[in-house]
Amino acid sequence: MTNELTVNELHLDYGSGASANPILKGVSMHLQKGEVVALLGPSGSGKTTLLRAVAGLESPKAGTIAIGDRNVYDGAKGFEMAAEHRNLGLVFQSYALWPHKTVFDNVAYGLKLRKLGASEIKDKVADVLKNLGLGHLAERYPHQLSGGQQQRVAIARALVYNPPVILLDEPLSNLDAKLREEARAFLRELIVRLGLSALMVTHDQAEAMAISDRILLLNNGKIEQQGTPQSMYETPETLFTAEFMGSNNRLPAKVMRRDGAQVTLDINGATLQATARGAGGAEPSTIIRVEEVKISATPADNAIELPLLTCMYLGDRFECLFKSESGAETTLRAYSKYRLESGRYWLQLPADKLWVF
Amino acid sequence: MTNELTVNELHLDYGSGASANPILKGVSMHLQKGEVVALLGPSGSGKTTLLRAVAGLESPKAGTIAIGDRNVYDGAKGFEMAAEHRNLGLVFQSYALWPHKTVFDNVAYGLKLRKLGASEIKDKVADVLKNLGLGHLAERYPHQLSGGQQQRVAIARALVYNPPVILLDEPLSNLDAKLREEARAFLRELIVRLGLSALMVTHDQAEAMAISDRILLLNNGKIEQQGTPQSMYETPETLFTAEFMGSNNRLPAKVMRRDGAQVTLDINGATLQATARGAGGAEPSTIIRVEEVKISATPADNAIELPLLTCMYLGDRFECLFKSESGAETTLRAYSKYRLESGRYWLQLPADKLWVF
Amino acid sequence: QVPAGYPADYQKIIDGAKKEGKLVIYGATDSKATQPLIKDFNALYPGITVEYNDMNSTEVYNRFISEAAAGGNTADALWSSAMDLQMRLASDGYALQYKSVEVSKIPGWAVWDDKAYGTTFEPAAIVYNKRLVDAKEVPQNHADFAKLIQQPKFKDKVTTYDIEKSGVGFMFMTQDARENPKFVDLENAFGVAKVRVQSSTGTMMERISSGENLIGYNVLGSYALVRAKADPSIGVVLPKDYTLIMSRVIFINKAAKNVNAAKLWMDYMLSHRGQTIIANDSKLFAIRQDVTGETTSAELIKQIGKDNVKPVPVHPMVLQFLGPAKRMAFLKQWKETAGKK
Amino acid sequence: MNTLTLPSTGRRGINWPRGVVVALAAIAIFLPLLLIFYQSFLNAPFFMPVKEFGFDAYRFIFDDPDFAVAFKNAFWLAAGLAVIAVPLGGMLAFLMIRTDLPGKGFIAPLLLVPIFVSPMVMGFGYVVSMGPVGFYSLWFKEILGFIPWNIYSFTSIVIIAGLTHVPHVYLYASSALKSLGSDVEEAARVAGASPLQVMFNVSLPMITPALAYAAVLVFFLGFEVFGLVLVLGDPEGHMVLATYLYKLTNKLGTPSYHLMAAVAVCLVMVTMPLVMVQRHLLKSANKFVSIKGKGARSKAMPLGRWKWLAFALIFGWLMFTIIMPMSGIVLRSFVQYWGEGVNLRDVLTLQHFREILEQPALIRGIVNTVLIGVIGGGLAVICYCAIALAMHRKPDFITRFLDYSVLVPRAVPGLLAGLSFLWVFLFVPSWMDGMLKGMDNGVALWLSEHAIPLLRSVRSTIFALWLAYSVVWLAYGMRLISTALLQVGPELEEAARAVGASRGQVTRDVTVPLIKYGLLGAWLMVFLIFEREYSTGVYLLSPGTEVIGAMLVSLWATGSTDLVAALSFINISLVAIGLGVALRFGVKLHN
Ligand SMILES: Nc1ncnc2c1ncn2[C@@H]1O[C@H](COP(=O)(O)OP(=O)(O)OP(=O)(O)O)[C@@H](O)[C@H]1O
Ligand SMILES: Nc1ncnc2c1ncn2[C@@H]1O[C@H](COP(=O)(O)OP(=O)(O)OP(=O)(O)O)[C@@H](O)[C@H]1O
Ligand SMILES: [Mg+2]
Ligand SMILES: [Mg+2]
Repeated sequence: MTNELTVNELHLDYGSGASANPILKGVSMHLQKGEVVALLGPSGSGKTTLLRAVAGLESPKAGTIAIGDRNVYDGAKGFEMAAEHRNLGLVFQSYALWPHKTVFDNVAYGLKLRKLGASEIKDKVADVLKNLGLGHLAERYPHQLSGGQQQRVAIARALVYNPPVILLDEPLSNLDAKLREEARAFLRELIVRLGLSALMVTHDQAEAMAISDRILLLNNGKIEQQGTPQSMYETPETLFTAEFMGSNNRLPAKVMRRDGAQVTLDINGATLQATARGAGGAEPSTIIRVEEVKISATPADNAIELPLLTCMYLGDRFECLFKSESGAETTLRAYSKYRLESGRYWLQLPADKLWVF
Repeated sequence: MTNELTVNELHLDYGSGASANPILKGVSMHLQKGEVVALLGPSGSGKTTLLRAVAGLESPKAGTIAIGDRNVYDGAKGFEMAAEHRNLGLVFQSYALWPHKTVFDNVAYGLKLRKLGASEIKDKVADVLKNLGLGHLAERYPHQLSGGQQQRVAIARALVYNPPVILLDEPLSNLDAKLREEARAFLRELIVRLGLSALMVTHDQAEAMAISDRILLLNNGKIEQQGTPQSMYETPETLFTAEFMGSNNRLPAKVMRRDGAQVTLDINGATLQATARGAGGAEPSTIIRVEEVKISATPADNAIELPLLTCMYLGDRFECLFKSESGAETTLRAYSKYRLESGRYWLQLPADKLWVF
Repeated sequence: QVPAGYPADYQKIIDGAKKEGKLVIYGATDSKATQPLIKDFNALYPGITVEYNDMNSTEVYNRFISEAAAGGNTADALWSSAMDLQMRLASDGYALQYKSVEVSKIPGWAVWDDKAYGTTFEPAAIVYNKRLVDAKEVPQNHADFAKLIQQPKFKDKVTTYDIEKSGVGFMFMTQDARENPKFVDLENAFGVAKVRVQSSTGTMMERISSGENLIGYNVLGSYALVRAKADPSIGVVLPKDYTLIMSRVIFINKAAKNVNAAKLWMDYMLSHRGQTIIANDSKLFAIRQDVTGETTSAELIKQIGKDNVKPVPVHPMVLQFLGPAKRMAFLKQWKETAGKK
Repeated sequence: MNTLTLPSTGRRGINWPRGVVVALAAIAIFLPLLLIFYQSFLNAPFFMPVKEFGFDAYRFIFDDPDFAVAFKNAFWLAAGLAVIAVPLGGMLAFLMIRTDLPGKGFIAPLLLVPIFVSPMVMGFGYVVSMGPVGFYSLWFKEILGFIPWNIYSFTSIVIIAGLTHVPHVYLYASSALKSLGSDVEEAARVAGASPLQVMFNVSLPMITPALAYAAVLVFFLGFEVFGLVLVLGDPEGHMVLATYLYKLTNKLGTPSYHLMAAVAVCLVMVTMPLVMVQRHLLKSANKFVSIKGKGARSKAMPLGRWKWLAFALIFGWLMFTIIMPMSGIVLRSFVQYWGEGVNLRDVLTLQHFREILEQPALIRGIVNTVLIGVIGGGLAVICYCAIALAMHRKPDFITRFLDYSVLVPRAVPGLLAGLSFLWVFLFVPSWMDGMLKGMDNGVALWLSEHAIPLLRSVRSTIFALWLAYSVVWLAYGMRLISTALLQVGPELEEAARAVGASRGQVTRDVTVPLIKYGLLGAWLMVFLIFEREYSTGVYLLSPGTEVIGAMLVSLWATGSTDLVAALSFINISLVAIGLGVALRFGVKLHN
């Protein structure tokens, strides 16, 4: 398989000279044909910046970027291809539709710039609009569309000239919570159906997992970890990844003994078995995913006993909060299918899911 | 218990004369002391408008609004109290912090307007800032704060003069997905701890359920249904409510027989038992929550048989999509703890959760 | 300290003026030329503040009639080169009748009805560029001028006032029409040369000096001579056959607040002392013949001869051409012959 | 805990401050205009006892072939000016704001030069540098054997007027561009548009409202162009309405106010529909132009190979509109005389500067000009700000009314506007006096004893001048401030109201502090404009209140072109220094 996009050791600063503020600190990544890669990370980690650098809207300081086998940026040679020559599709978070053009003209613009004949343009635009379910809206202006429709126009505009790679910057974040879920399924299906290669920025790990083949987790200008959604979620290599990829309980545990990957912990007086992950830092942190905590009314294996504080209704389940009355403050969240009665419960923490970093 | 806020048959138009565009079409609601009510609804349903009308920032056409026992708007008498005299706390979606004032000055402004002494102001502001964990940030300017901190300053500003009611317009929507979850727990806890009455706008049903005592579901300028999160989720009275409150499967079912609340359906040839809900329209719609679908590898009761199309990884579970090969297009989503192998499955649809509207 | 030769009761005017302590003049003469006069006046009569408002002649007129009608503060004396506008105001009854003590020393044509007095004696000159016009070519009279400018060298390079815009230009030209029997030839010559018209002396002289135009007609001699001093490119001739003379007219506002001061000022301007300053410091040509120097009427008359000096009289007859119908007819004719493009 | 309530004021209902501001603004705008309107239907000055009501004035000007010519010329001048200035100004703004054009730092302040240099001086500069014997012309003549241009032709005048008004458009276009998110432009680039295509297909269409406003404004200014035509139009006799007015004075021997007024009324009538067209454009354009965007983030667009071409074009423009005429002025101020066959080295002198220093009036003029620019400009900005606030977020009849009104004064040529202000200051007190005479209650007595003398004495103070300047340039200044106001998010103000601030407190504590920098920028621009303005002030000057603009005209008329040049040189240098200082201290050129 060929790489549609290759980024190598990319460095990028904002500002220059003394006030230079490094944003990307050596990012390498690639995108294969037909692949959907999510760029995930907390706010300010440099996701948008990386995307813009690939699109040619920001100037990196060093590194290389290649699209297919065209080099579009080479820091060593001082070569930088202008954005308009990179032939990429880009979808902005704000959609950035041109308010003075109709939907048709918005989509057709890229083709006009490529000097296609009028009838050809018409066909192609009609085609892509139909594909995105916008066929009947061609004559409208952007302000006459709903948010979801605008988003699809933005995608149509980026797709119409068949770019090898399509870049999306938080394409769903402007949509309603309800709409967003539908849209992400639609988007994933569309990308796969059209056989596109896509790089998509998001800060929502659920969205990233649902939509992508591979996730790049960016942290403070560096790639923290990358892999399939499942590997990222189930075998995080760092605390940061573990915490970012899911809802977690963090436990004030003392390490009593280490035996290879097997660790024995002391939590609030209870002794538990756990698994060591990652490189292991000076100050070990112990976490477990909320959904891995099993609630038991009776004493159980590898469990700690805590009183129930409150249950929050989440619709399809309850989120229950347990809190120790005294001592080191231990709080634990766990899901339950039913509302629990107040009282003390044994919270079972499976040894292979209780991670110590 | 007394009502801190009462809205009665409120009507509001944008524009006037021929171009008048009705936004609120007779909304009635109340908010009791110490209660947190969420105003939920799709985009454009008039949530913000209702909140702004209560705050005095929009002028309704008819109806009444009372805060405690002060009438602040009375359409019949043509009386309208100016926003500044309503003495409410208001938190904007964009926070709307004054960029030219420090955090301290932002919070203190409402007290200065109330002509408190300098030392009293200082105490009160320090108090509220400490309460919100902002004690050390008093001298900063808003642009020097993170999103979450800004949000808390906005809340502090609205709380400092102890308004009887605090209004929040999507206070969490500007936060990162990860931060949002923490923030909503914090917000709920704060409101309860300070014994406030709060009306909060959101378009995210999960957020509304997690944070509020009662939900008002707004649809197109009217209140569709109201009640506790649980009643809204579990006993929706309309299709709209049912669809809005959770993730659903919609089934192309034919009603074969009705017997009170009991309905017999024909779905793709299979006969299933279901429950009738709501008033019942001309064209019955059949839905079931995604989490209520049980996947079984062997024939089961009240189930339909469908082949597995794909499984999406969501981290703590998989979302599996089943799709009939032919006939009326039936798609069904269901959660599974494990990735399923391809093949045909029996999807059990419990009769009491399979709703016909 | 009544000046020598003034009647004894003149002291009353001086005392009155001292009491008023102030004098407001609207004038169209630039303040650089007026400054020496004011300074000397103050030396003579200390304690009277002279407030001199420098504006153009139309502004003097506009401002004065508006202010007079509104009954607010306005000028005590008006001193302007637009003889026609001044005469219009004087003959419309805005001027105070006051027989100046110096009246006997002023030529009769320069005094009207003891109301308006001419104060200067400024010739309309022909100005040329010394670098580009041969000394031999320089015309000495109107006929020569008309002949000269028809030569191809002068095509597009002759300038004069735009008589549609400049009051002074219009006045000179109408006087020309009366004094010059061959005025039609002159007009035609202008037409041949495609005369370039300007609305002010300054632009004319600047363009002659730079060589953009070679020769200018009816340029105000007082300004031209001052400029010629500093600018060796400028040559000035006064036509020998006849030279038109313009005189700045002063009159006292009938409703003047500081009427004594105004009288004092007018007398001073017409006095030997004042005229000497006008001649030597302001370079505006003294009208009194008993003042000697380069820029005096005496000197001019000596140069051109008494009969060839043709002053425009300070008299409502200059208003003849102010009648709209006549005026329009003259302008039309001028435009058709001389001003055709 | 108890709710802290506001100290009750009980005041509600009419918004007094707004009412006062609107009333004062309406009086300041319409009183002079009404006088002109009234005057146009009389056959003698309105203050004369003998006058008749009628249409004589209109009959006269419509019969006068000169009026037709002047009108046609003025129209073509204004149209040509707009046609040249609007696209160039828009393009310049795009290049300056959005691209990596080299030398932006030094171009930005230079752009302001045509705004503060009086057009008459500019015209004179062109005569010296590019006239038939101008030194650039002679230079070209040496090389080519002929002069490739004729600076006095009407086309040249239109081109010069157009090019010198580019900065006016630039100001509006650039502030609109700045508030436009750059994401739409980036979207176009990624779609494959070159910077040029981005500009024509996206950026400029999206700032149509600002361009439409600027177009109408420069069209108005085009009708008002006077100094340039006075200097460059005379030799070939080109006449526009403003110079026609000048001519009218002489045409009938005495100034004929009714004719001038009729011309002014015609002008207002012509420009009114234009304002309406522009309002309409704005409305339909606003509908789909959403100015949002994340704003902050934008990297200058790389022009690539266009870079130096664009720079060359801008440099050419700077050369032609600033460097050439300015060098003419500078040169003229240091030589005794000049022209064909003069070796400039032989005639260098400092005499003109010495002469200026010797004249107290000229020095005073410089001081006054700076004062009226700095202090008057500041006060004007405060007033504009008050009016803008009266219109701020109140989409009602009064706002629309003000919106239409602010442009009207600019439709009246400055000279006449000045005259009508003189009339206002003269006759309003005397009419009031007349009215009060009839009554003999205490208030009337007090008024006629104190207020009326005060009103009268105002006329000869610099306040009168300031008021006239401020009203005439109302449209210009207001727009600068309302752009700044537009950028204040409404929720910032609403947040203040929600915590209990009254309208006044919101304005004082939130709105005004937030537009601080916008106000400073507006102050700078108004300073520059007041610096050069003169025609409006001609009738309101008195000894002690002279300003450079008017002095330049009077020096010009008496032939002291050398002093004109030297004085302009001093003035331009002073402003340039002031500008430099202001920019150093962080005043932004525009928001
Ligand atoms: N124009 C700029 N000048 C200086 N710093 C900037 C600029 N734009 C962004 N930054 C900084 O660069 C960093 C990375 O920004 P970037 O927009 O790439 O983050 P992001 O990961 O996309 O975040 P978000 O999820 O909030 O969009 C941030 O710390 C931001 O403050
Ligand atoms: N100033 C306005 N003029 C005209 N219509 C408006 C205006 N503001 C809002 N609307 C319309 O009023 C309706 C309700 O708007 P509102 O802001 O209350 O919705 P909302 O429920 O808060 O939506 P969201 O979740 O998107 O914030 C929308 O259809 C919107 O288009
Ligand atoms: Mg981003
Ligand atoms: Mg809203």
